[in-house]
Amino acid sequence: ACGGTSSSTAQDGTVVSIFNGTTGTFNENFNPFSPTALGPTLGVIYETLYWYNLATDEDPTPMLATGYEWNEDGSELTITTREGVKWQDGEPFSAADVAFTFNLIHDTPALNTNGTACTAKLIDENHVKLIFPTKNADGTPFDEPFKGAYMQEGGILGGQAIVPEHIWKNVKDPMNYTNANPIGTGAFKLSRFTNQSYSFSAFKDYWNGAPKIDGVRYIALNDASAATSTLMAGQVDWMSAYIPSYQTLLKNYPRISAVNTPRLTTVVMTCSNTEAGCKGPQTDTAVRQAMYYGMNRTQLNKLAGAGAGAIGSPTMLMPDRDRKWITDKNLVTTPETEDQEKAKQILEDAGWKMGDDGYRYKDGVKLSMTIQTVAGWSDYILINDTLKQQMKPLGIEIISTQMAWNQWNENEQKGNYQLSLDSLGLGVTADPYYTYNPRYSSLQMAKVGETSGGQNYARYSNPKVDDAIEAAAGTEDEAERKAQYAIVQKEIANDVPYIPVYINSMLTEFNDSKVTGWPTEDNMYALPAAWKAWDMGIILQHLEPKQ
Amino acid sequence: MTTLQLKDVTKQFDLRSGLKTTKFTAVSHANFTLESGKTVALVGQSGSGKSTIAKMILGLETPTEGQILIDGKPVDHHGRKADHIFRKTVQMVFQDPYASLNPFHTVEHHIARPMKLHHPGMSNEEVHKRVIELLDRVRLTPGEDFAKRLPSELSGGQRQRVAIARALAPEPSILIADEPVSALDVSIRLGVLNLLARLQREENLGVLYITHDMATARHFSDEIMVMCRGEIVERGPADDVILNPKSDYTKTLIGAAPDPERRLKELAVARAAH
Amino acid sequence: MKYVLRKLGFYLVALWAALTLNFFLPRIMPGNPVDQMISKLAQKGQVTPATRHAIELMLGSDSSVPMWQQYLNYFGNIFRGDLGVSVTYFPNSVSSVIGSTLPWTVGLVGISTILAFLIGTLLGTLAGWKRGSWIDNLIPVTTLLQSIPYFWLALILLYFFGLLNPIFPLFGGYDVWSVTPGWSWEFIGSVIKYGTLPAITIVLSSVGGWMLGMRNMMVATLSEDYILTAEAKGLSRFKIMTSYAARNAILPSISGFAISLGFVVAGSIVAESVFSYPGIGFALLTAVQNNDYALMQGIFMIITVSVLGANLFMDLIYGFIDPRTRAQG
Amino acid sequence: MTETTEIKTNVIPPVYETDPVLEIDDFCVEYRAEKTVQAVKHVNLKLGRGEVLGLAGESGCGKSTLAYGVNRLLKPPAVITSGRVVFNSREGYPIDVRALEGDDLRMFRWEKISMVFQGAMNSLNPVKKIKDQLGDVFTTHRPEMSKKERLDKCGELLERVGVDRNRLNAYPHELSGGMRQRVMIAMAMALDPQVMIMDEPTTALDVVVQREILREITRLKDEFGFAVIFITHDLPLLLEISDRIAVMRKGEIIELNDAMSLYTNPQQEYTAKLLSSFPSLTGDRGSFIRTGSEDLAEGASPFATKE
Amino acid sequence: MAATTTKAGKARKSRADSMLPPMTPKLAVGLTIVAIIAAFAIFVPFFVDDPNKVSDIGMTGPSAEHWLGTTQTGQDVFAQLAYACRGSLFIGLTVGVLAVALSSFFGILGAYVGGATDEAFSLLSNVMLVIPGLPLMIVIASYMPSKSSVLVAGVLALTSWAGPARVLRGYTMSVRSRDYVLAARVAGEKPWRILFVEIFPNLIPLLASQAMSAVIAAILGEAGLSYLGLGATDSYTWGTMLYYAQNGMALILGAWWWFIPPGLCIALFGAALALINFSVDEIVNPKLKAATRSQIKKWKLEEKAGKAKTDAAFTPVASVNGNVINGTKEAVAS
Ligand SMILES: Nc1ncnc2c1ncn2[C@@H]1O[C@H](COP(=O)(O)OP(=O)(O)OP(=O)(O)O)[C@@H](O)[C@H]1O
Ligand SMILES: Nc1ncnc2c1ncn2[C@@H]1O[C@H](COP(=O)(O)OP(=O)(O)OP(=O)(O)O)[C@@H](O)[C@H]1O
Ligand SMILES: [Mg+2]
Ligand SMILES: [Mg+2]
Repeated sequence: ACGGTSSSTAQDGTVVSIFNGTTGTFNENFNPFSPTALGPTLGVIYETLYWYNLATDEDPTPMLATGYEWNEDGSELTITTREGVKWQDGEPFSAADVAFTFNLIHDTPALNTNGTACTAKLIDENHVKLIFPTKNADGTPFDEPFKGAYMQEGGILGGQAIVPEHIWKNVKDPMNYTNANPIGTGAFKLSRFTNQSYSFSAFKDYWNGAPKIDGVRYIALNDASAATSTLMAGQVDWMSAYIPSYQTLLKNYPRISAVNTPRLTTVVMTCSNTEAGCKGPQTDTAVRQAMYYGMNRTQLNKLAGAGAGAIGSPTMLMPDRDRKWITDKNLVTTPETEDQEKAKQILEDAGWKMGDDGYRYKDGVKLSMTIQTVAGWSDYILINDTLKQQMKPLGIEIISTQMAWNQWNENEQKGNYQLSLDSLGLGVTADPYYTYNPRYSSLQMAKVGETSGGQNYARYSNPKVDDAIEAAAGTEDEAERKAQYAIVQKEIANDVPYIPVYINSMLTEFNDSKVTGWPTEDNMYALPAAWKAWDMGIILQHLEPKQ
Repeated sequence: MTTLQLKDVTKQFDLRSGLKTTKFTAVSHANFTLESGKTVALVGQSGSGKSTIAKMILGLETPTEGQILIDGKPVDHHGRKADHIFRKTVQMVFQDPYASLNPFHTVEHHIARPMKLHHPGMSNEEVHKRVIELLDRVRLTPGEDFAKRLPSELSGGQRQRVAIARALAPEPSILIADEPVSALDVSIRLGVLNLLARLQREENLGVLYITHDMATARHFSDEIMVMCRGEIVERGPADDVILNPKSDYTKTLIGAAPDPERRLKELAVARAAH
Repeated sequence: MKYVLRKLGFYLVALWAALTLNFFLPRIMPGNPVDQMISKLAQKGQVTPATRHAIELMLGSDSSVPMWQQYLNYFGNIFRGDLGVSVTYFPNSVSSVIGSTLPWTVGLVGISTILAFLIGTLLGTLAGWKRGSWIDNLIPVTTLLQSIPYFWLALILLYFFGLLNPIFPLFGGYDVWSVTPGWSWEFIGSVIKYGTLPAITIVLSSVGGWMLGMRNMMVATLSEDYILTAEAKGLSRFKIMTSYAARNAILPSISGFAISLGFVVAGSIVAESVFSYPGIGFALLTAVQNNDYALMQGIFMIITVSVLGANLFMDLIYGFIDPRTRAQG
Repeated sequence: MTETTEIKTNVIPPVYETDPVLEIDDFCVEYRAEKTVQAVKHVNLKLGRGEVLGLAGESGCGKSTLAYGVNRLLKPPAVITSGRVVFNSREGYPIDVRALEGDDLRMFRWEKISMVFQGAMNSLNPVKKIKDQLGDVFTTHRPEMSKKERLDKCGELLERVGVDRNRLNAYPHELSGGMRQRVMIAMAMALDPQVMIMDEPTTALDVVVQREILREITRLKDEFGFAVIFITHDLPLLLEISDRIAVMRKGEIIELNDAMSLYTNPQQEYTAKLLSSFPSLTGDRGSFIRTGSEDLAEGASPFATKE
Repeated sequence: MAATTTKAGKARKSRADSMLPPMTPKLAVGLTIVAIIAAFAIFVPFFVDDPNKVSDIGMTGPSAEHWLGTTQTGQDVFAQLAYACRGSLFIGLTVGVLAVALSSFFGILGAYVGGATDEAFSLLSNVMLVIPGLPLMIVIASYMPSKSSVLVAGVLALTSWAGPARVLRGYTMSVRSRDYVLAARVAGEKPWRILFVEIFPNLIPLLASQAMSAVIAAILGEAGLSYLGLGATDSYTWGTMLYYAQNGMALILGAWWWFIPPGLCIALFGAALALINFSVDEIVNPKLKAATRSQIKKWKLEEKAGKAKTDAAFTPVASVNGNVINGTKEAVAS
């Protein structure tokens, strides 16, 4: 019914229009080292050595590299680069570019957002060796003995864009460089930039064969609602935004399809550690356990997640993708409905006695906690409101508050909260290390009132977990790592510093009428979110104009 | 017996024109004395400084120079008590009866307030009785009926009578009347002036009658002062000033005032000539 | 002289107060840009203590400088025209962000404000002139329009005329698919087409105020004696209406108009938000959401300066449009 | 004042009965506000050529209403409920003023009857230059005039009333009250009208200025021969300048007589009262008034009448 | 004639009466709408369900059970609207009271006391006036960790008092120099009494009008803030309802019953207050009293009737009136 303006014109060929969640206007920044770079910089323009598909548990796909090998003690990583790759300006790509990139990061700490610690040594045209320091610069040994840099593998292979030496060696201030004419190895080359839209044209000499569509255009919109309108009007072909009652929409607009890839676990984050300065009943493990068992996740999913969420795991991994990493069968999924008796028993045993007002007390302290979320996040507010109703029969009082994103975020970082509804982000690769290390390692923890670079906002500290994470990081052996992760899983499933609710839906909408080849539920060859770095480059290569 | 004396009183205003500020002398070295029982008229053209003198007497403007003495003592508006006594002694009737009554208050309020202020001991009934008395005195009868009215329900002449009653409420001995009739209709003017004259006689009031109407000034006052550009250029008994003006300015003023008799004479002359 | 000094003093104090407020407000707001950026990155991938360090280095945010020092630097920078670097659009400077968004806002909201003023004043003139006629009865209608939340009206119009009947485009400042920005007719035409619906909405919701103000002034003016004189002189009705009544009645509207022109920059936030218009209002909103102090301050400053400038301009020209005030300087 | 001229012209009584320039018959005006007010009741009046007719009576008696009604300047809620106004043009044909509509009416105004309104400050548009306000009389009524002619004529008019020609470029607020009033008079004379209505032209001015203006009016009237209806509540003033005086009360003309007879021999008690409200400056009646009853005058007030 | 004054015996207007606007259709409509909405806000929340109660039916249109349908989480829109009326009116009234209090304080007091206080106050209000409201509101609002409606009202009041204060100041200055105030001073009244008893009542119509404008502005301002996601979080208001509706893409998905009512309520309420304000304006400035169309028609008819009557009574004047123009020409030619 609603044709709208055609989203491409004949002279441009088939151009796919994308809304990648960027709101407001665009500002030119294609610097792959910059955290504020525009989305397609990573994946569409620049590429990594390997690509990790977070939608599945496949092995990484070789991109600019074709092989890598660790030395004995994990202090050197030798990478074989791909032959026949061309930069978008026609210059040939070689291992020298890789070496240059890693040395640039090493020499410019401000670029080092991945925390990579290596220097690079060029071996030949196609080989480069990354060397990790095993001692301090002055020759003294590290405080902790060096156990191998295996856990940097993901960041190095799958998280670092490789830049051309012949251009970047002339960049004086790589930190503040906006890179207006980006030259990468990706399948699309920037053709035009304006504040409201920028577009790419296909790079015919792309190493994996020229893309089949002619171009890509990113457009700026202010919010999901505006984006939905444009999707309905046929002006946007690919976007990731939650559309309430999207099933109805799909029915009315047959050319639109959607896939749901739940990957972000919604959790009740707790400030759990009294030693770090946390205060409140949630510092008692029993309380967290009672909440874990007491919540009815089916109801929550139905009400707040429109039933599109997936059931999570007490291990915080994705039951569908990460099954192989979960040793204990009992820890694969969370309970779907509440087990009130068990929850009550846990509380009783821990000394929380029911008071006259229907809430529990221990040493005169009421079992009452405040849960925070961001004003306007309607599904989260709904979860909090529903949780309040679900916890009431257990004798737990939940007070729900809403605030600005800034405040909410600062509270989490500084530990100024009791409970906070949030979600756990994606790791660099599917390896559980990237889930456990930032969230559960006490190295990533700061005292209440302080911030650390890490994300252990629960201020969880457990020596067993710390040791296991460290041990896992120090080995390339998958079985050994699995054993270590089992320890972590047992501990965190018991302590529940992050109480899993469900895995939130991640909805991506496509316009099927123009191009084909989008990921589907059956063929999740990449994570389809329009904002996902690296994956978007892969998806664009898969698209074909519809005849 | 009260005397109010102005000693060498001068008032200057700052005038701004463009970027410059200039001093403008509205009243310059005014000297005169007011006594109870006497009416003094202050006449002069618009803008000659008459109202400014009135305002200075009442403390609504501060003299730039000179002193205002009451019974020989300088007036002090700062001390609460001194000010209070002064307010009881000197009262004012304003030019425009339409502007001098608050549209939100009844006649009774207007008269009762000054009474209560100056006789704090009076009971409400006493005050009310006095209000009615005063209204009777200014011939607003029946007083009970007028007391309840709002200013909007009164005619100009009636308003001015209320204003006079208000001024009389604290039983002052000096009354400043700043053009009390110029906003009133011709036919009511005399009524109000006569009332003032009667009160002056009966209550032994000292009245400063400010006006630019030479004729009424002559007929209603014992003495006339003529002002021109801030200065008092002539003074003397009423009839003397009008019939035998000394200063040029007074002459001009008298010459300009309409006088049918003069026309009559002219017509007669013309007819005779014809 | 005193008057001029006082006026000047007022503008200086107002400017200082606004700039000071501008300095402190963002600083007492929760969160800081570094945390902000980290949390955003965390959604995309791994974040380590090194990340924080890298970002701190990158933003050069050093919290150890004492407040008063920052305050002084802030004024120093402003006078040098250096508004700092935007965190949201790093490494773009605030000036460049403002530079790229301001023209859109000034274009859209400025033109709509002018249109609303012209239409409202015209209608008000007619309504006041023909009191009690149908056009006078338009006033309650425009009042209703004025009481409608702007965004609500905009969204409804957008739904009907953008989505259901695609007469107007749904978003943006111009046709991003087929038009290249530049001084071409094609581009200008596209900008006009894209600006029409937002402009209509702004005009609809603000025309009532002008109309009512003008109408009331007209009514008051029409009872002035000089109107009667003009009528007695036998001047044509049109001449009386325009060169006597409206000429005088418009004076208060004009000063209101100058001030509302000053608020053009500030008044556009909601409009731009609804229409995804690439203007400065939305940049401000983004800045607030991202704790982008520098950008926030920059935009706030632009707004304040434009409001002050409009007031100053008004003070200066009022003497020309109303000769009576000229005498007082 | 040049007394001789003033006296000379007024010696022969004007011929208002035989050759009236303006005839008003049975003129009635009502204000249809919340309560209907009969502001003018059955007024009959003839104005002779070159005559000065004084219209006296206190505030609110309907003087202005009558004047505006004659020139068809009344606004709602005023309704002319009856009456005829005939203007006998110098050119020799009568005009039924009430039958005029649209352009005819506009052409009639100022061309035949011009007006000077009460407050000069308010009669001049504060934001237009004097020359524009004088000039638009000509642009309307003499469209064929060139710009230069117009400017010349305006200058001449100003000089005629004793205001310097270079004041053409001034704004009203830059002139004194007296000067503004003169500008208004100049404007009223611009088209050489046959009747000039002056509605309290001197009330806001002080006596000295007032005297000058009156002198000016008399002089110009003598020179150009227009008839004047002079409205004021200041009877002594009227007595000085007018040929005949009409006294109005509550919308009716209760007495109409030549100035001298009216002064010396008022027929109506009300006229007598009005006259006595103005104590004579040089006369001898002051002491009488001062001791007289203050209720006398008050009783005459229209406000004091019982409903 | 002589209608200006009434004497005793006639029904007298009481003091309060003279402050009440005369009942006009505009005023009647305005008062009715305000009364209905106020009654709705006060009473209906007692009778409806919990507006937060979710159910599985999702976004459904109006039905007997849900008069205004449901939101996407199955919450009853009618119940929400009732609470929202309450919330919005609360904010509106609070802002009205606060803004009037602030503007009175800075406007009236400054003008009355004069001198340095006046200078300072008017400088402050002038500065507040040029500091743009909405951005300031956004900045302040985003500073507040969790926003209660009291707080939102406070922010709105803080950014809205300066304009009215300036108007009040001008008006107070003029009242202050009126004769009756001087007369009170001459009588020896205390300054505060002069302020409250003599001056203040004269400002009431103006204050009433300003308060109503402040309420409209507050409700619109709150809606704007909420739309930007910066509104109150502790209660329903029309603004937050619209925000959630917009978040839930109500309009795009055709759920007009969720999107239209709150906006309509705002518009109606605002328009109703504006209608009342018209009537208050007519007290403050009687010149603005509107003439209705029918009155004008009536007047024209009467004018015609008057003329017809005269035409019948007098023999017509011989000349054709076209002669006037000829006459003019002749006059010019000669
Ligand atoms: N507050 C003021 N500031 C500046 N000038 C003033 C002020 N008050 C009065 N004047 C000037 O002082 C002069 C005298 O004014 P005043 O009011 O005393 O005159 P007046 O004799 O009462 O005139 P009128 O008969 O018109 O009432 C005038 O020129 C007036 O402009
Ligand atoms: N618009 C109006 N509505 C109702 N009554 C009116 C209106 N205008 C005038 N009147 C009444 O008509 C009567 C005559 O008014 P008019 O202005 O003609 O009096 P006037 O003799 O010119 O008085 P003044 O000397 O004060 O100018 C008055 O009683 C007045 O109250
Ligand atoms: Mg005076
Ligand atoms: Mg009159």
